Amino acid sequence: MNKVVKNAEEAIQGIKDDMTLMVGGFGLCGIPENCITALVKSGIKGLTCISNNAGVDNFGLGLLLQNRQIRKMISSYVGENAEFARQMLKGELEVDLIPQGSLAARCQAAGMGVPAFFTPAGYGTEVAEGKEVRWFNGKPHILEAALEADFALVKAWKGDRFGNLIYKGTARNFNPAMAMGGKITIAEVEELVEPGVLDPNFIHTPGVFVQRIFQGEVYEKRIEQRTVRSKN
Amino acid sequence: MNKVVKNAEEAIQGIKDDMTLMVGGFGLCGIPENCITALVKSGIKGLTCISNNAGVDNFGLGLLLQNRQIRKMISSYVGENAEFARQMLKGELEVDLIPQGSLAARCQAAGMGVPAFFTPAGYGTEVAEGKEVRWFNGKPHILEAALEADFALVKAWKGDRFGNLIYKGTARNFNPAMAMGGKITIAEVEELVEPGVLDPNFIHTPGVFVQRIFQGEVYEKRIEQRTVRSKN
Amino acid sequence: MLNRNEIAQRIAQELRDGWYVNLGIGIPTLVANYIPEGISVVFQSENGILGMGPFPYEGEEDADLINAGKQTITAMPGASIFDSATSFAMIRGKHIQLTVLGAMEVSETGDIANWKIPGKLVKGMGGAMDLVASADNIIVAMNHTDKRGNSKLLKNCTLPLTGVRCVKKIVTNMAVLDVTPNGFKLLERAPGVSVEDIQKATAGKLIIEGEIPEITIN
Amino acid sequence: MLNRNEIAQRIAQELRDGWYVNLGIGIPTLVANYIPEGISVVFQSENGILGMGPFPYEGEEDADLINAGKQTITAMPGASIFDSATSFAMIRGKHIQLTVLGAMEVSETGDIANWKIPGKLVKGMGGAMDLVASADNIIVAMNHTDKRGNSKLLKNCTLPLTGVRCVKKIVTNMAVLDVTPNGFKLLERAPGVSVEDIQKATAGKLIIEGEIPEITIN
Repeated sequence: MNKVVKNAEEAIQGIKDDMTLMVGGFGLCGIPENCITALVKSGIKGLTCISNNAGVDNFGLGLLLQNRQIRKMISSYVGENAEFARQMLKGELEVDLIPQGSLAARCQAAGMGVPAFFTPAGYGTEVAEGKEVRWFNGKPHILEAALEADFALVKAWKGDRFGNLIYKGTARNFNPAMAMGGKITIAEVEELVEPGVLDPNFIHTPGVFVQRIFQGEVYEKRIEQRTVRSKN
Repeated sequence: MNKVVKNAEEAIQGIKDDMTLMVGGFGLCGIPENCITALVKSGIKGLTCISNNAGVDNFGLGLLLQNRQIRKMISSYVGENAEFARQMLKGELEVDLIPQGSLAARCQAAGMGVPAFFTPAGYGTEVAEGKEVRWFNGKPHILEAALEADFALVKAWKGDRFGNLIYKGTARNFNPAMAMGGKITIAEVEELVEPGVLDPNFIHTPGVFVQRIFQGEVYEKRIEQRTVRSKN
Repeated sequence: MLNRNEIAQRIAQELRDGWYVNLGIGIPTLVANYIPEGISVVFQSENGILGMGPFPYEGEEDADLINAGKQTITAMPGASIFDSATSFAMIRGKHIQLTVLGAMEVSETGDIANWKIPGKLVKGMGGAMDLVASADNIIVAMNHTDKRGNSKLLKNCTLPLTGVRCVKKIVTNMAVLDVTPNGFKLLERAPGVSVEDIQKATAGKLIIEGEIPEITIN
Repeated sequence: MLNRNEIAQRIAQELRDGWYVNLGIGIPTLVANYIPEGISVVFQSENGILGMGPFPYEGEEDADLINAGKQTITAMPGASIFDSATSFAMIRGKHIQLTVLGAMEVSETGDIANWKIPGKLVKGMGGAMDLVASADNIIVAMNHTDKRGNSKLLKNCTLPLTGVRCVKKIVTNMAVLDVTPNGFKLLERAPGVSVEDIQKATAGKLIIEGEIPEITIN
């Protein structure tokens, strides 16, 4: 068993126009930078991207937006992106906004073989429109469906040839749920190690959820809001 | 914030006759030995225990069965226990058998605020009787509800004062899902450490799910099926 | 009238030892600066951390350690990090004792609107809908009126809702109020603000019973 | 006729490189002993491990490392350990390529019964219902007939079901059969067993097309 591919270009083989992708990360934290770069180069168009955010104008999914490769975003928050705003207002970009927790749960549900579940989030709001409502323990809930994706692109800290992954800090965010949810999951890692190096007891994403893995060439890891305090 | 209690006796304060408990472990692996001992001493009766198995005749939940403290078991497999069989055949013990994966998912769902979800497991069998059936992607699923418990008793390897837990090996099993699911979760650990000792990036159960924690006095960790190969 | 910091300071008085707390962006974030002495609380950031600490020292910021506002943060001893699905499991499962967030409007029945203005660019609800749908204890931090002087405490929200019947308490620049089955119950008034001022600035039903004490902030 | 080990050996021929495989208790467990050369598969045990290795050496057994049969095991390099909810998420989510398990009865439409005999003490279904409801590729390993000589390959199961229309292939002591929309399709016969013997031992609809080769085991 060897899931290692050479690089991002090889990793994204099979992604075609009009497909649906899950893309890990929260803001610019924990995003699959190298896969995004490869997608930009590929010119693949009409993508539906399931991702909590849409990057910024010149980084992350913002690069795909600039290049007009995304037809639809399924996200919870898309605020930091002027090109995004422009395309949405012009009707060039479809946007489906869903609550952040439901987004994570719906990606995970796809990976768990749970086609639908009841959640209180969004009841009484426009998110609930057209969805079944049912009361449990005196409280209204809506039925949410699993989100399906042809590919999931996730980014981890370390990974091995079997696809086992560990993440660093809050760069974990949506990556584990999306790794579970993608029909084909591509993991890019900062460091690729041999099986046996990672402690089996502390794997965040078991390799069974990952079909392809490679070590990314460059990680810029841009910080969106650099907040610090002074030492004095 | 200090969730540490002195011992198992103090930990089980508030557990009363006829309550429902989730009890972690798979077979005799990863069971809350010290809490079970304290429950035996307490004489609390009429318990409903949600636990994958029911221990063996003289260990684990088998001790509570011998002492006639359990009214009902909600389990997936209860095979290794003669006293269990006797009580069940005599109608002294109620038994609700549910598929192992649904058991884990239903415990976890309670902790996740998901009151119900659709799963294919059990469709077309007696497990599906009386349950809603719905088809997704051309496949039948049944609606399963979250399991609720007054207390969850879980066993971990190491834990800290904030209730953060890590498990060892396959002793993890049902413990994380039940830690999430219990209204009040009691964790017993082999080693209690100060906050900061456990790496935040490798916590299995975040402390938010745990209300009480203590270091168990004795761990017998009995092996149910000792299978070995010889070195020659 | 209270300023932003004083609103945060008043809300901080609601904290209890051992609580897990989620603070929204804006005024709510400031609450972390005013934790009462002798009390220990754990801050959750919904992207996936419990035990969020202060901003890092200059030069120690880590791109892989941010909060839900995308700001660089630190982790306290006893922190834990998890994925977003688990994070919202905590929220949805009611394991977080207090959520503090801002609002554009709150109705007298506790409905909240804070994510969308028709005709304006929509950024998204982020985690707000999950938070308000699940938390048992939600405090709204906001100004009592909008920039034009219109009340933000209404009979019914006019903006698209974030959640229904969920807000428990409101701390504004003018007052502290509980949301009760009968309407907004005035509990305290800001220094220099009269009950009449508050009445005028409150469009929804306001319940005034007995003497209304002034907000005290140390 | 094949013995237990030969049934396992024949099933092992179905393994493909890179597959994740769940083996039930009994004959299925023996499959691990016959992995074809040049092939690497990962064994899952549903209590919560991927990369299950052989039994430990004497004296090295660990009470905290067991399989779903409660036997002490080892972990291979590249193994991962997880909780039971995640384990069944893998199973339910179809991430496991092959499940091998025993059965009391299989119907010609692929229904399986293997957990309960009315009137006898019931031990429980364990993970079997989850496994059969989700896996795309289920092979049943069993004897063709029960101890009294009654066929276990039936038109309809008589025992309480574990799952419906899920079994894809059956390897018995007498034959290898596919479950097709039209019934059991005979693929191979055990050495020394004739097509007529198999026909006699099969109560459900048996499809016999062309020459039926003998099972080959190296």
